[in-house]
Amino acid sequence: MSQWILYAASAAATVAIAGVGAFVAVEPVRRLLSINIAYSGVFMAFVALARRTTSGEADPVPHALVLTGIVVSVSSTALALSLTRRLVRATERSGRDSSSSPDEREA
Amino acid sequence: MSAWPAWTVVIPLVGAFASWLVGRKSAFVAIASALATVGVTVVLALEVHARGTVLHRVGGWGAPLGIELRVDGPAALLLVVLGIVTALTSASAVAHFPMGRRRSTFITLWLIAWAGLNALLVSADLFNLYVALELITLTSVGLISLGPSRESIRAALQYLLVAILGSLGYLLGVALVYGECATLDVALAGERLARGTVSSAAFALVAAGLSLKSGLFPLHAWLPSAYANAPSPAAALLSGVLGKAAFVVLYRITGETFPLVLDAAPAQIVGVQAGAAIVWCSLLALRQRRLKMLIAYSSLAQIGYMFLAIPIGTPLARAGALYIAISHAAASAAIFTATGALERASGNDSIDALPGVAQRNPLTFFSLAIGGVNLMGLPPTGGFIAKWLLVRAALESGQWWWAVVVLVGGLIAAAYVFRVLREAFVPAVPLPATADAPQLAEVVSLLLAAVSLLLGVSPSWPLSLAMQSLGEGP
Amino acid sequence: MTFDWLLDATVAAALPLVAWTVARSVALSRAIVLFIAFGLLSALAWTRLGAIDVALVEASVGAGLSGALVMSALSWANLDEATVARRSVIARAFVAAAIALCLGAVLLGVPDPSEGLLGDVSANLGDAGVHQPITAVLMSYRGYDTLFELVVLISAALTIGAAKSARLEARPGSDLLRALADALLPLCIVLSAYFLWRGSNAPGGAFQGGAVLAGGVLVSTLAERLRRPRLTVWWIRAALVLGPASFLLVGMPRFVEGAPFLEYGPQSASRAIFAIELGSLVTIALVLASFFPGVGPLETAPDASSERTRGHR
Amino acid sequence: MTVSGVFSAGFLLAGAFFFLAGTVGILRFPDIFTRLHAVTKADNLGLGLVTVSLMLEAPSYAAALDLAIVWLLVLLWSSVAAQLVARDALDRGEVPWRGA
Repeated sequence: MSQWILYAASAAATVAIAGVGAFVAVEPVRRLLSINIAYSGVFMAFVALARRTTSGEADPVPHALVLTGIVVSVSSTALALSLTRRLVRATERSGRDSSSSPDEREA
Repeated sequence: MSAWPAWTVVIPLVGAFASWLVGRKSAFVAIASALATVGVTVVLALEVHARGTVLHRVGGWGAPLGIELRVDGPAALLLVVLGIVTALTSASAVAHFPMGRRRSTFITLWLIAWAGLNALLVSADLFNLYVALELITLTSVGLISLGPSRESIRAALQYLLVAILGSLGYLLGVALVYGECATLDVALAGERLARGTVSSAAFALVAAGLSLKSGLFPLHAWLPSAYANAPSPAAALLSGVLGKAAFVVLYRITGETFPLVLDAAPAQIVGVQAGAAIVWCSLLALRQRRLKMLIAYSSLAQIGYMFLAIPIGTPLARAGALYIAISHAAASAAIFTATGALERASGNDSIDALPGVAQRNPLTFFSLAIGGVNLMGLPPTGGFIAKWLLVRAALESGQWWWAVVVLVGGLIAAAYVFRVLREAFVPAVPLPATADAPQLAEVVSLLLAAVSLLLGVSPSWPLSLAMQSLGEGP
Repeated sequence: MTFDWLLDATVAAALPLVAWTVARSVALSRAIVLFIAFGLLSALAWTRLGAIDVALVEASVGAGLSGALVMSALSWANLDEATVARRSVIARAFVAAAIALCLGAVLLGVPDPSEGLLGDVSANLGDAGVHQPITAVLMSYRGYDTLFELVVLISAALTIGAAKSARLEARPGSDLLRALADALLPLCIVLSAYFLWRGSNAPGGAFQGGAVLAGGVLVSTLAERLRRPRLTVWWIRAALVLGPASFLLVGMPRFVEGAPFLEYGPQSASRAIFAIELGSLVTIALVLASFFPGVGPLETAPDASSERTRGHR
Repeated sequence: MTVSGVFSAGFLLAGAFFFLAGTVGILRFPDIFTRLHAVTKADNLGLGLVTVSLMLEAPSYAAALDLAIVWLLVLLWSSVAAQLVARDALDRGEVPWRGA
């Protein structure tokens, strides 16, 4: 069995497991972890497919795509985390003093 | 090779950076770049109209190594109409946000989103489409999170998590396409992609991801709260323009990359989803108490009409879906802007607070009415042309049941539109004491409504662009 | 052969297993640690597949920075363990297995062997201005993608920066951290410059360099050796958009003259790419470092915070 | 097999043993402070041994030097991290284990 097949199979399993995990997760941070892992699985598929060359030198285009993909997914991870944090903070604040208005303007 | 496609992306991008550097006084930069961008798109559309598909090879490489920008008739039409709607909507943002950090953040994000949208419309590369989609997603989330309440943040977070899950499906589909035919160019991949398991699976993944991102039934429950809790200008932008991005990608690649699998099972599944979206989301719209929620659900129903192009699949159906996209862009942006103005005046967007609007804000009432007629699909609006095209396409291709769905959707739309208009027309005695609605927003909503009217009154030019099929160009 | 195969098989099998345990672990802290382990494992897998560049970025950005980001979520995330649905494990495993089988079958159905675009990439390396194929793809053939990727980064930073961010407080042991930061920051600067310089003919480039620099900036900010980058200062605003701006500035003169957008010209290509990479490095480092204040600990009253954390340990 | 190969294999096995010991330590030790010992001491020793083994097999002196620098950096970082974690734990009121 050649190398890329091993990793392509691994990618398929990872995407499936993490994808299901992302759909079932309730809490945003957990959902985010699963989504990130599912993305890693997709990237793994790209990199594994790049390995099918006869020369042994891998196809660089999927590698570049994966680099772009990693950076994009880090951006959305950071954004999602910061939104979750703002949500937690707003919830805690409104829980602490329910007299203040829930309207939280961050000018 | 023409330079205009690249300019449509470069100008808003430069504008975004300039407004970011200028900071507080970014409104002038915004106006200048909006005018320039609309100007460039109009020039590009004229060129496409005269000479057919326009091509630009970024970096001079050309497919399959590099990225190509190709603007055909439909893309040019979307560029112009969505551009005008985007520009007008942002003008109401100046009325909505007081001068300060939130306004300048809005302007920068809005210009970046516009650059992303134009990039998406002109791109002919599957992975570049993914990057543009993500750019639109992240800026949309930023725009929603500028809303006033905790609910805005919750909505933004939910929007982001669902959208990146959708992109995941799309990206996996792209991996399969690249694995099968070693190119990312939409048309080249279409030539190399044979009918088979891989192409069907790739289409299924791409369609699933993109329909999740568009909020197609049954995975739509996350979207209305995003529209309802975003600041009004952002909501107008989202439901009118940015919410159509995922559909536009699907529209493009069903035409160029996956023409072979259109009669296969995945396309029919998309059709069932679209039909269900039209009926079910219209019914839900009927039951809403908040005006913004009502429009949000009606937008979901309109998304359903657009997706009908995939199961019907004829050029006429594709033109109809395109026409829905542009006329709904103008109409829903008009309605959201008008609602924003009313919300400013009365303090909430409840339908029960509508009586007296026709007396007090005749302009706003008028734009609500035109937008509503558009949603129903009655003449003389663009919505009528669009639905007429869809019904004819359904009958011509022998799939009459889609025509029935379209007509039923129009009837339910009439019910909820008349409910709103009747409430607004009821004279309120005594007239409740309210603040003045911002005049700028009222004028903007009227102009947007005029765009949707214009699309119905003189459809020949837009239709000739919409029907211009690919490959006619030099 | 057999040893290589065994190693590959182990890594390939471990990845989905770790993914499963992340989804299944009850404690969020455990899920996060396993998530970071997953990132490092996939970096290992990518080295095995000959994707050194990807492995470097994954280890620094994917596992490193993302890991640190989710790790800082531990200080405020909802740690209520009841949120993990414990039921229907079997159903979920069944669904996942079914999807995995279908996906695997489809993935293995693609033609093998296939050269992809390897031939095109190598044939045009002479005109691209760099010798390293991946840098050529990122900066030249598909530089347009990279431009948008930087804009994506910036729009995330903008939205995060628009909210009020956490005040990073002095932690116990910050004297120690300060000493480390003083040693580390110069090292990080040298290392990121090295990555940038190397990128034109070996694995490395703006992304790896930017991530390393962001790490150095971050440690120095935590140690209060550097002030947190403020998006209100004009030169920081300018530095934040330096990457895409250098794309536009470098691409614009020839574009106005009628050449295709982002065509650098055969003579000046290598200089142009270096300038763009330098700008991108600054943007990447600044954006990545600016993500952290937006996800840091909540500024609650001191008594409440210590009680909260203790309660969950 | 060359002499250096034999030595290299020996160092590798010794390193693996210490890694194993460190891992057992993390799993079995009773509190955060003792676990820190396992992570920072046993694992760093293990890593050092593996590094030496790889240096013996390195294709050039420069590559061997790179490996040594990696190990030194890890040492520096993990010693600081151990201190930070331990101080933070003390600050939060964790009580060191005094024996059962």
